[in-house]
Amino acid sequence: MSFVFYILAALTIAGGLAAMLLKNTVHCALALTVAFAGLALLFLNLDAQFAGFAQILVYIGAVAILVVFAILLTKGSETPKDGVFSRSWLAGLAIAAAVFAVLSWAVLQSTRVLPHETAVPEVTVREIGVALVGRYVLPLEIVAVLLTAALIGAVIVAMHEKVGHEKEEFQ
Amino acid sequence: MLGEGILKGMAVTAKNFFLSFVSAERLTTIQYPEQRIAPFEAARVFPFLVFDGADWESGMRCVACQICEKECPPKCIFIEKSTDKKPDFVGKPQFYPARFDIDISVCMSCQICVEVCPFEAIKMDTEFELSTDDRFGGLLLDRKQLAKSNDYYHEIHPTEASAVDARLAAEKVKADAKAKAAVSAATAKTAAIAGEGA
Amino acid sequence: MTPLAGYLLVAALLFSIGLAGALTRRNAILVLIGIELMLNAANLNLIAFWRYGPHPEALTGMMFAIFSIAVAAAEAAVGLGLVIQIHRHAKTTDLDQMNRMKG
Amino acid sequence: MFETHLSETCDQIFILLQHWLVSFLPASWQSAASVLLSVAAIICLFAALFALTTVFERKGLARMQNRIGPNRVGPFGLFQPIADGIKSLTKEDIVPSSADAVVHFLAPVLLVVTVFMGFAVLPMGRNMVLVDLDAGLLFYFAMGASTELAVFMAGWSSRNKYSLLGAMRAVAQMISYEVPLLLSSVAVVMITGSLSLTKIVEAQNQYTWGLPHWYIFTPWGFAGFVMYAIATTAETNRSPFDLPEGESELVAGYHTEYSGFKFALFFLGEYVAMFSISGLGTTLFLGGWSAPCSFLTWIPSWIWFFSKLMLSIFVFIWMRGTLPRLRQDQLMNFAWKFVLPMCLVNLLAAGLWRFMGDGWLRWVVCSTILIAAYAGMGFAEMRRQRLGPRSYRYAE
Repeated sequence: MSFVFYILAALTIAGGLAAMLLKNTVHCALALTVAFAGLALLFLNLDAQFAGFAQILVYIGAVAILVVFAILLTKGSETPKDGVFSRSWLAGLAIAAAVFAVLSWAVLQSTRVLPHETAVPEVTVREIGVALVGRYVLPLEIVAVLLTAALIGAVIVAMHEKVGHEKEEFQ
Repeated sequence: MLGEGILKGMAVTAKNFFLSFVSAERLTTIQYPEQRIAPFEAARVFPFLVFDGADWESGMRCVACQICEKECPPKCIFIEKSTDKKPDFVGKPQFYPARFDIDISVCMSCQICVEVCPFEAIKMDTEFELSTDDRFGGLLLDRKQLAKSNDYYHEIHPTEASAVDARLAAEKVKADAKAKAAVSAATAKTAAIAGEGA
Repeated sequence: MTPLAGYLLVAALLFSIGLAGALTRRNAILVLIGIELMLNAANLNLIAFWRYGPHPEALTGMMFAIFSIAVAAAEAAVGLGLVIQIHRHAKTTDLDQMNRMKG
Repeated sequence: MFETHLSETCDQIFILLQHWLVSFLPASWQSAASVLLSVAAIICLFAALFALTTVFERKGLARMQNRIGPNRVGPFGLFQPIADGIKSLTKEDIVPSSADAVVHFLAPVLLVVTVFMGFAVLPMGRNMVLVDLDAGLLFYFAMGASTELAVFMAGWSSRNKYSLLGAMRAVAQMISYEVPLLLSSVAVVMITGSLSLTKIVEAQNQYTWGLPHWYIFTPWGFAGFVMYAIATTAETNRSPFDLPEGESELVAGYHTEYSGFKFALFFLGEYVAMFSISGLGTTLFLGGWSAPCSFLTWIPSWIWFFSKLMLSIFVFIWMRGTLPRLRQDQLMNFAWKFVLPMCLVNLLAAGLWRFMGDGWLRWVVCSTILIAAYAGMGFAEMRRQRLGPRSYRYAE
């Protein structure tokens, strides 16, 4: 366990906690990007260069921006008067705590069988690319179809129903 | 073809770019404090007071009638009438301004004071470098600062000044003739009285 | 504690934070943020298992993570599109007030 | 023999200098010190280049408009950036009272940091690259994507409608044009077979009949370069895509509420982003540090890199001096309905080029596909009056 790991883990957890606890929604989104950046650095710390950069590109460059756009479009940055947590917050917290307890218990129980420090795997981007179009070509194609479907679906869902509105206004 | 206009426009700017190094007449810039262009004759900035002759105090055309003070839209003119009189250009005794101030930080260069002045005493100047570090005192011009000679007026607005001079001269001739007539009438009268008396 | 256990614990903590957020926040967008955090925690698990697993050259965990990133991006796009549409319809993103299915 | 040695020394002079300087330190510090030295050199170099470019841009724009430009401070106005720097350093740093002070402070810092990070993977000469990452191009784009967040933070934290509108415009524009930017670069990656920027340059550093194998001299490379240039102009918010800071409607866009040094940081960020993205374009399409003819290889490689970079900057300035600003809908239509389809067609052409082998046939096929796509799409767009000549209703 290196010093770098502790710093990155603290950064990620702090970002995640802030994203879930802060009152202002935009601050939550910005804290979320901190968590994403921490995760990307953890990926790099795990010698997964490609996944780390893809994480930054997709999450910080696209998902975080999408989230802040959605917040501004829904006027979500105004803090509601009756608190930011739902009525059943206690149950949610209890469930989350239970999940964490179970997961950490499982991890700590299996420490003996978990492998120790191993050699750094030498994986080039080229190998990832070859694997993507070789062994994993079917999932790749399915993801492509999924992304296309999601693209069209998101456009249709978020599109303004222009025709309907005009009709309403005429009547 | 799409993108044709962009290429044409780029060619124009490229031509400007290279030719501006070759031919100096393409450059439109005047390097202001060192190079200047002569002000246009019709240019007008702030008003000044015209005086005739050499001495500004005795030659001042203003008779302190206060029309300009009343007409001034932003009320930037302050006039104090004198208690004594001095002769004007035709020799008629007139009041003169004991105080004549224009606050050029208020003046809006509308030229109404010039339009309404019946004595051709206030005219528009072309001087524009009036900035000062004292924005209260420095921009309030008194009558000494405002007084400029008729020669200066000729220099900046030659056509207008000649027309004004011609009118004033005509007026003076008329006044002289009137005075002469009055004098001759008076002498005739006295002569008649004397004759009657005799 | 082995390095892998450390990563797994961080992932578990992040997952629980995301879950707690998704279950307790009122704002629909923040619920989506919580779900994103959970997905990311899973990604961290996959990458950690790939790094410390017996066959890193097979790239299984890495591929899982990459596909998961792509799917999560699609999920975020559709989910946020839905939230925007709901806000347009119900004028709120508060999940406690979205308690009827009638439009 | 001596001459080759001399040119070799000139080529590697910065590397040799770095090794010489580092050799004074104890062995355990040497690797860290050499990295720090390179980072400091990059930051100083591009900050100085930024200062010079501001004055050259003003002078160049002036010449394009038949003016003289700044010529008062120092000989030919060359000290103008120093005067500007002193001015912005001594200005009061104003933070609006309702602004989000922390985010407002972090935004310019984040912008400058992410923008400078991109230089880490750019090869600026033979062996002159800070880190030769295997996924260098991906790293570059990851850093480029992070600048959007800085722009959003700046706009949102200012609590000013102009800032927010400018930021939203900037972010929407940068996301839209990131797609063609990535797709035009993907063509290069497809041909080279590597995401490493040094490998991309090495693939172009070959000569046939004295002419280089730069990707711009291939049909798909030329089309890709044009698309890349359009996308970079939008990505760096330069005219004619400078809507985010369109001063006629938005005061100054997302940096309306910034003054003094923070504004200078935004200004620096904008220019350094321009340098870095021009450097990437040079690396991808213009052969990076390779010489344009085989008999010119004796000139040091870094001179070639920086002359190509400055040439790209000049084209940026030239476009700024020529083209009027687009409207928001024109900008978006252009990105999604013209540039993106062209990039996809270009990917197809690049794939054909890769698999058709040597010979004249691939030149004919690729050129035909690209020209047909360009002409067809251009004709369709102009027919729909989206991109055609303007009709003025009230003017004339």
